[in-house]
Amino acid sequence: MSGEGAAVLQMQGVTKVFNGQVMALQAMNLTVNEGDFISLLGPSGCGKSTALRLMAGLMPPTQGRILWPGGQRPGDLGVVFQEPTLMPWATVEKNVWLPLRLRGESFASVKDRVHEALALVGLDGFAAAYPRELSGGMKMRVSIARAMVTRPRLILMDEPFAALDEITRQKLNDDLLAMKAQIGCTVIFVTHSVFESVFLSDRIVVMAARPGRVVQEIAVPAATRDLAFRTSAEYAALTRDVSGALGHAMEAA
Amino acid sequence: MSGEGAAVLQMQGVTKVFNGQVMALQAMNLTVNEGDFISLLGPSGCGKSTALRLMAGLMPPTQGRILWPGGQRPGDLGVVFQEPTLMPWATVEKNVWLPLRLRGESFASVKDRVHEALALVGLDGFAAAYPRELSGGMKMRVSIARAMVTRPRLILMDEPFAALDEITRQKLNDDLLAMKAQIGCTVIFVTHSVFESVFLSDRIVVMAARPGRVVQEIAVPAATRDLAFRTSAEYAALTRDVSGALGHAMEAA
Amino acid sequence: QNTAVKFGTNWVAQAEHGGFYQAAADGTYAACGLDVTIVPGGPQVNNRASLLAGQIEFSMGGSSLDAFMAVQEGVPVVAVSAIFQKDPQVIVTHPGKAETFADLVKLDKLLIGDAGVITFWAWMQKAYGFKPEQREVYTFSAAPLIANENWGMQGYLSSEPFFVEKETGWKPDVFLMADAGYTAYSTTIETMAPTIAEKPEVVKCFVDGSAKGWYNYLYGDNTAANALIKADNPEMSDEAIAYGVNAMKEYGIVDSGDTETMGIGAMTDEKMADFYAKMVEVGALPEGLDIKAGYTLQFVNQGVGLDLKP
Amino acid sequence: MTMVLETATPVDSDELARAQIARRDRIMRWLIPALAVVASIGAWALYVWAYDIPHYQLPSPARVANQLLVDWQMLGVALWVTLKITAMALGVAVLGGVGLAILFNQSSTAERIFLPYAVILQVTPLIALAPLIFLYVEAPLARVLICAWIVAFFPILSNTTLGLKSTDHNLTDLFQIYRASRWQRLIHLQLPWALPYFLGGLRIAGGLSLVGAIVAEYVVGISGTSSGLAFRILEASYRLNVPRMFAAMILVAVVGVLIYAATSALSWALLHKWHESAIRRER
Amino acid sequence: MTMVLETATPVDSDELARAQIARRDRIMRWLIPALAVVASIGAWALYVWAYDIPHYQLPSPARVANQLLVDWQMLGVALWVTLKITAMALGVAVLGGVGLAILFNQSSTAERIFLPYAVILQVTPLIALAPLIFLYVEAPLARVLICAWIVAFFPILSNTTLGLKSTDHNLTDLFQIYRASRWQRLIHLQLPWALPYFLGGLRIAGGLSLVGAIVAEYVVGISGTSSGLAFRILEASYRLNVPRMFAAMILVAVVGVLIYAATSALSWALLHKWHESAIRRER
Ligand SMILES: Nc1ncnc2c1ncn2[C@@H]1O[C@H](COP(=O)(O)OP(=O)(O)OP(=O)(O)O)[C@@H](O)[C@H]1O
Ligand SMILES: Nc1ncnc2c1ncn2[C@@H]1O[C@H](COP(=O)(O)OP(=O)(O)OP(=O)(O)O)[C@@H](O)[C@H]1O
Ligand SMILES: [Mg+2]
Ligand SMILES: [Mg+2]
Repeated sequence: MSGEGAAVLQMQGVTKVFNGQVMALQAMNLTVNEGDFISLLGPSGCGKSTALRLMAGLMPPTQGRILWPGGQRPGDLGVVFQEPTLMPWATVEKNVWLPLRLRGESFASVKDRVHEALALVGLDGFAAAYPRELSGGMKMRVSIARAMVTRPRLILMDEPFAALDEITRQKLNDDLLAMKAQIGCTVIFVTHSVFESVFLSDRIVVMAARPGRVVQEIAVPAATRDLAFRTSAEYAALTRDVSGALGHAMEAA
Repeated sequence: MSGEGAAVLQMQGVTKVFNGQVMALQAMNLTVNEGDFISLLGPSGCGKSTALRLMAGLMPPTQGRILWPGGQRPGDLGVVFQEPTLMPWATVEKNVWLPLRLRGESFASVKDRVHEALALVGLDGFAAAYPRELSGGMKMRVSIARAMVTRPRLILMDEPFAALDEITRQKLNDDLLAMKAQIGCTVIFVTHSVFESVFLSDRIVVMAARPGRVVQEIAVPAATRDLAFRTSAEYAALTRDVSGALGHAMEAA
Repeated sequence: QNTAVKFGTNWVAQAEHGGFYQAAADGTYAACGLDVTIVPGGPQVNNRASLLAGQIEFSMGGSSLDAFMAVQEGVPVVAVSAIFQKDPQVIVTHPGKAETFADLVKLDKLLIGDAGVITFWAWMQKAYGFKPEQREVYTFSAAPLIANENWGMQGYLSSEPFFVEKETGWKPDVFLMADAGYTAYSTTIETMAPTIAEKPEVVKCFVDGSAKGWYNYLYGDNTAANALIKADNPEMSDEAIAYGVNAMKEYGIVDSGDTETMGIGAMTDEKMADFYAKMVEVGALPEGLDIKAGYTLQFVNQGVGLDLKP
Repeated sequence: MTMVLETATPVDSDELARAQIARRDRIMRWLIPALAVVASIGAWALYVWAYDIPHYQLPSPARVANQLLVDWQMLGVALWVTLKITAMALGVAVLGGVGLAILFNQSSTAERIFLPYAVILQVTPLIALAPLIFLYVEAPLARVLICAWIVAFFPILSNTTLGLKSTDHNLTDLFQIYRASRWQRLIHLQLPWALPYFLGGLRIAGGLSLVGAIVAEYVVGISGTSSGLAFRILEASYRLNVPRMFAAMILVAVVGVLIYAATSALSWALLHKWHESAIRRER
Repeated sequence: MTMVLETATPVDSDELARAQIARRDRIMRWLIPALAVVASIGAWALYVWAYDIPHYQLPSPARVANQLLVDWQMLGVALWVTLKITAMALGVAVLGGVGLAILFNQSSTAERIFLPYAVILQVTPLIALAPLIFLYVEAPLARVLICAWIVAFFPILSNTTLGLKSTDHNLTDLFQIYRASRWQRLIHLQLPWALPYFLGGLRIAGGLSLVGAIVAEYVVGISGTSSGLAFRILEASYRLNVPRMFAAMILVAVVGVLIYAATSALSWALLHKWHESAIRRER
């Protein structure tokens, strides 16, 4: 299904030290191929968000390097931060419009796409609301809609579904996979849910904390991602594997 | 184990309408007894946080009333909001100190308790860090430590563990139960995790959205909350029940 | 084709500027080839700065002291005529508080403006023994004087006493500094040295025209000038103007002493030297200034306009 | 015993009571300050009457009001002159303040070079600057505006700079990820974020531009015969026409309060939908 | 083709390069403004020399510097007087501004009653107030401080009020839940929250209290023989001693810049650990 594309992103021995003391990442290596769906899994504070920010080019690594073999960081990147990060002065639809607006699209010309994205996350009724009028989960969904609205080639998501109920979450999992299948994008995904990671990803990167590092990479060789897969023995075995790896990671820390 | 205490809190036909249009809660009834562990479960935006804020007395209901049959709202209330809500100018330990400080305790006199609470959430090494230096999950854990540090009689928690990895989450679940057993406090708990709600609570209140309302109350008659319970058939059946109720709630909306 | 020049006064239009308005109104300046625009001064309008900046050709100097200070600083401002033989600076008090100028030392406080501190206040301390602590800042409001019986206040002969009387009903006592020994010329006409060198005829016309204007204003029909004054300063009343003209005549501000023979605007080296010596004595100026660089007798003392005096 | 939180009586009377309180609040909001104004005028009148203060020290309110009516034509013209200059001064202060703030935000080199001069302009006493302004600026209106601008621009510059710098780091990151140009980041992120700060600066600058208009008139004068309130105040004080001086000062005060009210209203209009300082929380 | 983001060369030289850039930045931070100052003085000197501007219009920098040395004793004393008054004025402005802001925040009734008067104080020209101050205030120091306070307090009041109002609603709720008294909420929540806003106001008020000290000296004078810089400027201007006037003005300007630098440094010291406006982001 994926993982066979050309490499789009390589982290080579990336170390990040904050304030000269907190080592958030230690010598992390990771190759992301075109069309990959990679999950980062690990204890709280192990450097998942830091890794994502480094990949997004928001800060330079303390040591090591981040390569984009395809040329340079793609322009159409979708991102969901761990916090909703909405503009408080803009309504929901104006917030979702933002990435398109920055490309010069007028609101009128993309209104349909914006509302489509909002419908995807179940917020079509709240297009005119201000962020402060939304519940925590709703804010996060606006952030997801904003990342999806450009149908980007590369998506970075930091625990996007953590604040959502399981049914909404499952629906968005499916939607994400559908979008990926449709446009063949690459996804790097941070989650705390072992189930979610197994269900969604081609590869699961399990990390340990202090110093943050990769302890194991687990490939998920699934052909389809559906109810059948979810109820398969393979799925159960994989979740057990990943949970085990996570447990080891915690002990190692 | 619980649910047999005297009523401490009663919501009677509580309705909350925002801006005269969004009906966040509709005629909600709920009785909380001394020592109860109640989970609120429901789709994103169904009014769980609103219900918690109403109980905390942060706003009046639009209709209906909230009674405290025991006299008045207890002074020693612990609360974890959906967002970490830390003071950015204070270090982690000073943030956790806050509830004690407001009672007039000097930092020196409660330093041990503060560090104990931090150890509980695994942040003893970060006592002197500022909130901006923490990861999302770490911030939330500081917020949890702050709620726990007073060992309150009544705890309101709004998705406290959503941003945490499953192992930390399980540990904190156990710690919460241990504390509850020790001081016999009452807990009202919002979560999106069906497993968590079944594992922790005596009663699960399943809500539906728009208008937010209670669609079902499910009692969890478990004597002990441990690995045995977690792997029991009863547990599996209950999770299925709750998931089903949640599914219905979503459809109803 | 007349030459356009500007003359900046030191305050809003009033009787003390009458002669200049007179000459402008009745064509005296125009007769010798000048088109004079009078630029009224004001609380903070600094026409002297405009003179230095070359934006006006003539400005009204406060006193001889100004000319000396210009010399001290090497600024080529030259006094070409002294319209007021006596400085109309007065001290105003409640009635009966003092017999003579010397008695004023017994007052609790005197309201003196910043400019006064640099000029006559220093002299008053040296010559009469006033104490620095006796000074209060004068903000061009007489209210503090009226409120405090035992205070004094600086004033302009025709202004402050008039307003105090008009507001309060009582007639304040007025002590003219000139009569107490402050022998400065006042209301001089100042211009830049290059102007004198390059356009002496313009300077001469302005000086002579002003002298004639003052004769006509004081002794002739001054209604046209007063109309101009009131146009520039609508607040001016006929009553106030009349009071001012009267006071100038009564105290011989414009026309007394040397002017009897030399004409209005007269200056003498002796009087200049005498005043300079006083200022040196009080420490306001250093010794050894070439004060003659600060004024010139080239245009005055020629009896211009004496014939206009009835 | 059962105690009830916030809502003791049955539902509907509850709502009724809350609505009633809200209504009373709305009335009180205007009544109290109005009463305070009336009371202070009363106290003033009483003081003048009881101690028999002479009118040239402190005129009674009635006298001042009367003078205001008598001199209305003259003072009205002066008020209009001052208002015009104030409005223009505020305009240039906003342009200059925001413009400099943006420049400094975009280029820290520019900030390091020019900020000291902005500070110097703020602190240099106008009275001392006046001769230079006279020297190098011809047009009287330009002189006045320069003076008023010097007085009023700094709070806007300072507050807007603070606002531009306070922009949320996460949102800044988001803009960086979406490859926003500096310009886009400025327009769509930093300026909206700085809006509350700017409006705070505007509230300060509103009053200061009135002060600036008045001081400018003192310092560099207004050409010709059209004098503003400053001239009238000074002249009235000079002539001991204290009632007129007070009448003019009261006009200044009223204008000041109106400007403040206008800037506050603008603030509210722009912020009440989203900024914490202006949101009336849903209770 | 392989393109590399931000870090093209091997690890160590990367770090080296970054460190070097940082070092150069640090030097430039001081060098550029220093050069700018030197350049502007040079331009001034050149202008005076090239156009042969007479010294009584615009003295050359050398002449001003020389005058500063010659008059150092007199100007030094004046500077010291002005500095003392400025410091005291800033002190009372902080006390008054923050005090009023707290009062207004605690009681909206007090705000509605007194805010208009605060606005009026801000806008009323000091020159017009001077007679009243003379009439009712005896002590010369008190007079000067009142004047300087009137000039400087408003930005602190306004900004602190804005800060107190902007307090995060969630934190306010938290404090309410923990039954914090109003006082505790003020001390532990609202004041820290308002700190950045207050410091912004302080930066504005720092300059204004210098202005206030100077204007106060013009308007109500300083008792006795100890004159401040304002008097020296006025005196020099009256005496046509333009170089001395410039020397005194340059002292004022330098003091202004130093005050600004001091308040900025204070801001940084108090905020750099936590507030977005001051954090140097870890990159
Ligand atoms: N700006 C910063 N300054 C200092 N330390 C930081 C900063 N940001 C992150 N850290 C530290 O880096 C480590 C990794 O943080 P990061 O946010 O990447 O964790 P995470 O894996 O995303 O955790 P979580 O699951 O809780 O979100 C943490 O120990 C944190 O304290
Ligand atoms: N301040 C507000 N103003 C207007 N509407 C609000 C406000 N707060 C909440 N709401 C609305 O009330 C409803 C319930 O919100 P609430 O935060 O209680 O949801 P929730 O159940 O906690 O959801 P989540 O699981 O996403 O946190 C939502 O539809 C939301 O839009
Ligand atoms: Mg994270
Ligand atoms: Mg919620």
